Amino acid sequence: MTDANTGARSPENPLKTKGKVSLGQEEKQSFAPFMITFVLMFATWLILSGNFAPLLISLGLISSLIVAWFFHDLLFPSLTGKHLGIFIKFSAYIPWLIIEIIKANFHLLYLVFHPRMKELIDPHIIDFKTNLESDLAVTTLANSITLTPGTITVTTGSDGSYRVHAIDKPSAEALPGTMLDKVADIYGENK
Amino acid sequence: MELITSIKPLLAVLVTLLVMPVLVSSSNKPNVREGWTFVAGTIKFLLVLSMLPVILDGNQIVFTLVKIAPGADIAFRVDPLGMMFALVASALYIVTSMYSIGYMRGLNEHGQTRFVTFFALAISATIGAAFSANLLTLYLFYEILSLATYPLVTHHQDANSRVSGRRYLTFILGTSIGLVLPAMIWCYHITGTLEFSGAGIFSGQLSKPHATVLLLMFVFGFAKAGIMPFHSWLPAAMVAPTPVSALLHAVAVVKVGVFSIVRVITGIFGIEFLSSFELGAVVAGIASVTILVSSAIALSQDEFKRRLAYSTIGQLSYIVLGAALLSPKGVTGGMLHIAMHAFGKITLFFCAGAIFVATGRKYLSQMVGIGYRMPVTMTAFLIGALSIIGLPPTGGFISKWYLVLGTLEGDQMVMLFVLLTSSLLNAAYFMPIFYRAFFCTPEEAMFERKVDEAPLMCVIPLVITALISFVLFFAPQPFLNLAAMAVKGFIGG
Amino acid sequence: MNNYPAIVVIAPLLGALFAGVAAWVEDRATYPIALASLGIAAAAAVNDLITVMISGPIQYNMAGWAPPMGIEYRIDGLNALVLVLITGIAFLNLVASYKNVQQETPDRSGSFYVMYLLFVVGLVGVVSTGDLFNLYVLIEITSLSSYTMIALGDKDRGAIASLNYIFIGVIGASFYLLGVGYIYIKTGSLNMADVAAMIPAMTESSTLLVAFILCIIGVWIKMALFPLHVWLPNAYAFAPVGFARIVAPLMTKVMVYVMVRLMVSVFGYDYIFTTLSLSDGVVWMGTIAILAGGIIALSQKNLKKMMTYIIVCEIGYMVGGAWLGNELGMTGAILHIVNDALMTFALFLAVGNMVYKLDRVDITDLQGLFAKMPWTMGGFVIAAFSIVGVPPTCGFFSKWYLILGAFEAGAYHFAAALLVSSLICAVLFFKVFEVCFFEPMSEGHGHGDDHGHGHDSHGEHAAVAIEEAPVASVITLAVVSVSLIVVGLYSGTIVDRIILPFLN
Amino acid sequence: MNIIDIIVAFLLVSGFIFFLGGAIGIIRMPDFYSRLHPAGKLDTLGIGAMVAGLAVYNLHHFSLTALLVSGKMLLIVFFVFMSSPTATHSIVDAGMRAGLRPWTRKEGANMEQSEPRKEEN
Amino acid sequence: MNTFFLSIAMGLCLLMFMSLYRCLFGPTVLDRLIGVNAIGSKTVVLLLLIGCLYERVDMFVDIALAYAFLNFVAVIAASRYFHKRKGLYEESFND
Amino acid sequence: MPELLDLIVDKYNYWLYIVLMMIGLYAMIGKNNLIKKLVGMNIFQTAIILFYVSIGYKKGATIPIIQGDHGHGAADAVIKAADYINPLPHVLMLTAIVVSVATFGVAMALCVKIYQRYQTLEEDELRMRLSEK
Amino acid sequence: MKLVGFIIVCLTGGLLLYGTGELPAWGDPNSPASTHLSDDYITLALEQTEAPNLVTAVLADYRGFDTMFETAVVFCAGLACFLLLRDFRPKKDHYYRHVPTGVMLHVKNEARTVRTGREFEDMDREWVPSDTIIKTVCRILIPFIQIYALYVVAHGDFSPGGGFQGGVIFGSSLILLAISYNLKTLVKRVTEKFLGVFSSLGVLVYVGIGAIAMALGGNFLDYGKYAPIFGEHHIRALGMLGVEIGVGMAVTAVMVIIYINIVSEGRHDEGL
Amino acid sequence: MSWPIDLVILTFVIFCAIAAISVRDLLGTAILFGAYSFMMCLLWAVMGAVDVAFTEASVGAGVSTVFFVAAVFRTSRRTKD
Repeated sequence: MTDANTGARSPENPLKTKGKVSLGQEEKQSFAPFMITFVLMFATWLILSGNFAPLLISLGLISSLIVAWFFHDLLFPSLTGKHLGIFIKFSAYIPWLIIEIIKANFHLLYLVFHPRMKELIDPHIIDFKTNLESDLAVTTLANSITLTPGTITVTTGSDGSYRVHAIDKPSAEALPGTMLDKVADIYGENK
Repeated sequence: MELITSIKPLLAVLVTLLVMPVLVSSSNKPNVREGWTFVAGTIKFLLVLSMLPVILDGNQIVFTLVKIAPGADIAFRVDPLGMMFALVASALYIVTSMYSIGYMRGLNEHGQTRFVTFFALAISATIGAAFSANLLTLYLFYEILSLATYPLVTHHQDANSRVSGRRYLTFILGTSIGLVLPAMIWCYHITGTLEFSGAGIFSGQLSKPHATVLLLMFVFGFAKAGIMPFHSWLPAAMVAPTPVSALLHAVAVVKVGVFSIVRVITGIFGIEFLSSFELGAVVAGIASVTILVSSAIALSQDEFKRRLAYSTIGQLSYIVLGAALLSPKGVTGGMLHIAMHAFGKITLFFCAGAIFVATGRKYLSQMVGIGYRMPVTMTAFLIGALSIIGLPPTGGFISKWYLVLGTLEGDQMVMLFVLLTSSLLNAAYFMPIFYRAFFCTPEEAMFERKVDEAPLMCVIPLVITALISFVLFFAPQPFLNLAAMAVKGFIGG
Repeated sequence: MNNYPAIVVIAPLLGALFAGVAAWVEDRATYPIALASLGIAAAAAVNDLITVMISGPIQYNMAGWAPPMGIEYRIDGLNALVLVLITGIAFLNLVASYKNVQQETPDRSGSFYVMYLLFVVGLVGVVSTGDLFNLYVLIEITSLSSYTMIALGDKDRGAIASLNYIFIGVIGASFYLLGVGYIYIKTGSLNMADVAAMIPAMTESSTLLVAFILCIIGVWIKMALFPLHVWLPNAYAFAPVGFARIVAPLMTKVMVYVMVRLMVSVFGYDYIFTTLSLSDGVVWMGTIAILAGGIIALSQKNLKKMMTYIIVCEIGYMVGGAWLGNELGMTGAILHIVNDALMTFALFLAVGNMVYKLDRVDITDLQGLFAKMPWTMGGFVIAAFSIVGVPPTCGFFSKWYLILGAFEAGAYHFAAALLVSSLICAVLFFKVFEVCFFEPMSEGHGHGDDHGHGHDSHGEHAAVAIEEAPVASVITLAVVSVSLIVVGLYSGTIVDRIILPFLN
Repeated sequence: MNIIDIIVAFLLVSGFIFFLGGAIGIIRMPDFYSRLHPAGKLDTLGIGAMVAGLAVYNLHHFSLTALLVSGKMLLIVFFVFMSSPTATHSIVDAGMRAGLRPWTRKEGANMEQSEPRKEEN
Repeated sequence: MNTFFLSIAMGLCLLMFMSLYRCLFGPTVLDRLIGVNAIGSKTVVLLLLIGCLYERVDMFVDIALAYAFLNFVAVIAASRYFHKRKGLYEESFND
Repeated sequence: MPELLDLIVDKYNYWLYIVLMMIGLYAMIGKNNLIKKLVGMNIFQTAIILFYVSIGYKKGATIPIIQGDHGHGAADAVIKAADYINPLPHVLMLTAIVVSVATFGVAMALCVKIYQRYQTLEEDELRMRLSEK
Repeated sequence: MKLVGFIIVCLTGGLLLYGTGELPAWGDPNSPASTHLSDDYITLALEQTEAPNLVTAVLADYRGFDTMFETAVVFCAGLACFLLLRDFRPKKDHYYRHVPTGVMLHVKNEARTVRTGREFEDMDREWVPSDTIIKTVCRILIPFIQIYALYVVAHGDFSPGGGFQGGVIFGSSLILLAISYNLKTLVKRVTEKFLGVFSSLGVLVYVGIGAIAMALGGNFLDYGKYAPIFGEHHIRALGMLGVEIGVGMAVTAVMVIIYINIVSEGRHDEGL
Repeated sequence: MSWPIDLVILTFVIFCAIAAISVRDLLGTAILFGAYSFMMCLLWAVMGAVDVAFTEASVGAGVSTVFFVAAVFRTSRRTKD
């Protein structure tokens, strides 16, 4: 009747995000994510709207309220004081990232326009493991990897393992490199 | 002539219609049901009768139910011809109802409620047809009658009646939809009216070929009249229980057919119009052929009711012939024959039914010597047969006399010959029955010499109708007057 | 302010929405809501009809904008008549179908009623509107709801029939939309009256011709004129009973209405019959449709299928009549819209009642039905006679006008086809009646010979117990059957008071 | 030809060149995975550059409204920078899970049609 | 400036054509997906360029934004298909 | 010849819409797979939308949103009809698009239903399955 | 069939080509379509309805009646998908996942033998772990998308967009949630009942605005009749806004309904 | 002014349409159909129909494609033509 299907299923949990916050803390802070979401939403509304008629402002407030009320747990499944720090550090990370991205793109342009492209490229799949834990950190690193030199994140595991497709050897060798340190630094996970 | 507006014609039509739900709801109490039938029939008859004096005074009763299109309303109009027909039909309905009680209960038939209900519907349609003021109304009731009689014809619900029912419908509906309807619409298209009028509705809008085609469409289209070659539904319909055959296939259905033809000839085309194109001869020719052929066929039929059926076909054509003679006397004769033949033929059918109820036999070859067993029935049979043949002292003689006069008046010796020949043939197929019923050797007789009549409810009606046939010879005045008035309306007026 | 023209449409729509909410909150409330909204709509429609008869066409501007800019509802005799018909039939059918719906879609009857109301909204809107594009939207709402309902029917084939219907229906609607586009590019307007005023000035235009052809072909596809009918039989035969009863009488008839509306109120007689002189060809198409529909119907073994082919046949009547090019033909066609809707409704009511008890309605399954369901069969018989064209049922009178029109136009082939189809229908129905009337006798009652010896003592057949459909259905059927006769008797009035004023 | 125009032209042309590289890369690259590199990266930067150029262009009639519109454009850029790598990742993951084998230099160009390898994780 | 925009736009159209090549002839479905994704990104820019040509760029930004987002959704959905269903090659799929 | 060229150039939008429409129509009738047919249906409907939008286009005009400070107070300025594209076809086509997507959704649902029942979407196979029964 | 298709295509194409020959040139400002009605709309709409977006003005006011039915069509489509596909029958097979170990259980019996809770979860047959990256990015993006969708709804009369577009975008954001997490997350968050009621309510808002105008003594949908309540100022624009909100509600709900029903074959358990 | 873009995109549209109905894989059809909608959206934008473009972008490119993929997910990718 009951057969255990131990097929190759990953042991991660899609429903529960892995906050380090316990249940009790969540209840205590449940108002803060809502407020922050609300403010963020309203700011977005103002940028989008560009119209400060009272009617539209009030509509904006209502809309922000609706979104924040129903979906604040999406934006901030768990909120800790660290978020502000993360935000600041992240802002500092972006310019570096952009420069990296531009570098990566010139590299790629060179490859693409090279007449003997197939001799230059040498696709690899490489695995490496990091000690990143939070989803945000994992995602940031993954997207950064995708955007920067010749590498695309294929999969990530929740334990911080990465599988990356690299277009050529130099790109592959550069991994995980400084980027990991920077990302870990942002999220305070560089143990 | 005055036109009197009165709701009576409508009531006369409706009374049996309205009683239908009552009949259905009292299906578990046969006596109550039959009682209602009689009540309705009587009321109907009285209503018709109450209009008689008005008509005899030379007036007509009109009533318009609804307006459909200009010149084609659903309207009633009681004139002498219609009156005559209605009188006959409503009177015979009472008699037949009585007869059917005897017959149906005697045979323990199933579905009696259905039977009486549709019977009532059929008689309503018949009266409606008789009182129609225009072709549209006539057609309406004609169709209702066709459909209402279908369950009666197929009453037995077996394979045989299924085949017959199919044939019945094919002929009746096929011709009415295929021929009468277009012909009617053609008329309306040309003239813009369908009202019956003595002078006809065409005033020179129709050329002779067109008129011929139209006339033939009508004559063949009213297939209930049994004009050959659209006659074969009638013998087939004899699978029905005898009361049905009696009332419907001797009186209501077939008479509606000929009545319609007479109406069309007199009311739509007009006698004068037809004479001017000499179209009477065409119809008369067809009718004569039917008369002769059907009489000849009747000679060879062994089944009682089938012989009567073929006889009916021939007799109906007399009426058509009478109308087609286009002479006053001929038309009078034709009209009278509607009544005379009705009383005569219904008697014959009653007799056939009574014999079936009493003995279960329906073939003539099985009826040798039956006169000893059922003397009353067979006496009535004799009177009916005489009436059909056209011998005094029966009503049939009067009508046939007028027909003969009509042929003389129109100087149509061929038709005279046809009439006489067919009378001989009539005699030839009726007289042997009577002869063998009474004058057979004891060895030949198939029955014991013991009087054992059918149930009383069967016998009384046939005695009544036989008597009426007899009486009509001496007192044909009511019908004669009506016919004469009608003719005056068609020709003189 | 006379808001009735809007109420006719809005009441069912509001009903649908309230029922839509109720379906999730309290399922039992949907049926009364649906019933009430349709009742209101029917009352408003009757009110419209009376107003039109007394004081002429009503004009109603949606949102208060005057016609060429806003959308206009213009109710004249024709609209009002068809509106009464639609709302009345929808209401009656809802009354009749309660049990059927419970039987067929037990777990989602609430949504069924919502869809039903939306369908009615579409039909009513199509009929009321005076705007060409609005018409398209409403046709689509009607179509969409009927696609769904049809797919809900037969478990095996409903979905396939519905998908086929979608393909063909979309082609039809799109052709219509394209035609409207061509009209728009030529006139710059979408209002029917506005367009009609501009058309006489551009009769030579090839664009207008194409617009006309596209519109008419689109409508023909939607109404299933003979060669374009392929979607109809399956779709209607496999629909659930509660819905088949309304879609079969109304959908095609409303499309005929659209055709008449386009012919009379948009393009105009002059353009169609004088400039283009298309009459002959189309009347021939009608003739072929009549004959083909009848003949295919004859070959069907399933009662529902047979009915659907009869619809195809009747469409031929109306198309042919409308295109005869004379007043009589048009009168006949319009009258037949009304009559045919009633007739088909009665037929499908009866068939629905049979389905309720029998499940399968192949003709051979119907044995002994007269004894089993006398009332249903009574209604069925009257409806059948009406289709055959037996007076005084209404079918006769529209046929009367159609044949008169055919005579006037000299289209004798069309008249002949009408008569032949009457005969075919007669054969068809008597085939059914025979089965219903005769068959039980073959089993066990031993009535093969004429004389009735050995019968039960009371002389009646007691063996077959009466098993009627739900009372509501039967009563509705009775009402509709009687109305067939009443409408027939009053067809003169309808023609004089409503149709002729509209045509002139 | 003021300075803004030059900046705009520069951004647009450079964006266009990135796009061009992306398009050529998509056509030229030997297999699915390597095609994703130009598609994922060059296009992202292309959008960034061009939208930024247009945002700057939009500012030449300076007003609050224009500023907000430019802000909206930057929102697009942000959005693309977030979504594009995710989409790329999603596609490459799909390829992996579906069992498409990557091209490697050793195995040559006929790899694409080889048997898909079952890839489980 | 308009001519410049127009020529850039035409150039983008040309690039779209190149991406379209992948779309039309991509050996696997995912290649087509790449092509569509590439077309989508160019379309965003093209929309804004058209806005500039009409000099109503404020109106076109909304569309571009919506567009970028919905393109993302579509691509995610299409690739998500392969997370649950195996078998990439065309016509090789049979259940 | 120049006239013909003019004819072609002036109305190329209309010619191409016809081509598109015929592609859709052909797919609807000629294709065997139900979903392919649906795609054809959508192409067909889009072609009509193209036609309508082409009607609305006006050379030298801008999009049908009145310029100005978000409309308020712009009523003072004179609005010239030639400056704006005809909004009516756009309105109609919005409706048409919505209708087409609704139809598309329903048709998709039906396809899923059919597949559940018959395990195929090919028309000929469906026909075979139906006739087997 | 192919041949038939080809013939029909040729015939139709020929017909259309024939009709096209006479059309005014593309973009001709003097064609009847661009002069007859459109001039009135362009010159009068802003003044009469106070909506700078002419399309919205015509859509929601002059031809608001059309749009109402358009919304009804959308509602109808949602209802159709529900009616056609929704499958209330209980599942025969159950799949469970042991949360700590990730082991999958497959129970073939109809009876529920495994109690779900902290240890075991209900799973789907085709369940695969959702992707962290996609999940996280979508999680962050979705609220922004939603506020954008609401912005589009609210600004229907100033800029392109309106209820329908906004509704679709909002709906897509919810669909994105379902795709990036899994369907159950969505269904748990936005229940079926809520969607059903919401879709009706959306259209009801639209029709209700029209019907109340009728009750206030105007024609159906005549927003001007609300002036006594909300004041003369921008009353028609306000009416349009209300209508757009209704459309947005209905469209959002319907898009989600259609998606859920199609992707899970009406069982509301598993999806893309 | 913008007619060259218009013409080019129209050509694309037709390419996409032909490809969408001739690809022998329904998922491919879905994707190409998405591309077709992108093109259409551009076309509307070029012709100044912003609202239509917006709708097409949201419906054709987004929701429609998702529905399509969902339907293909629940049925099959197989097609004979």
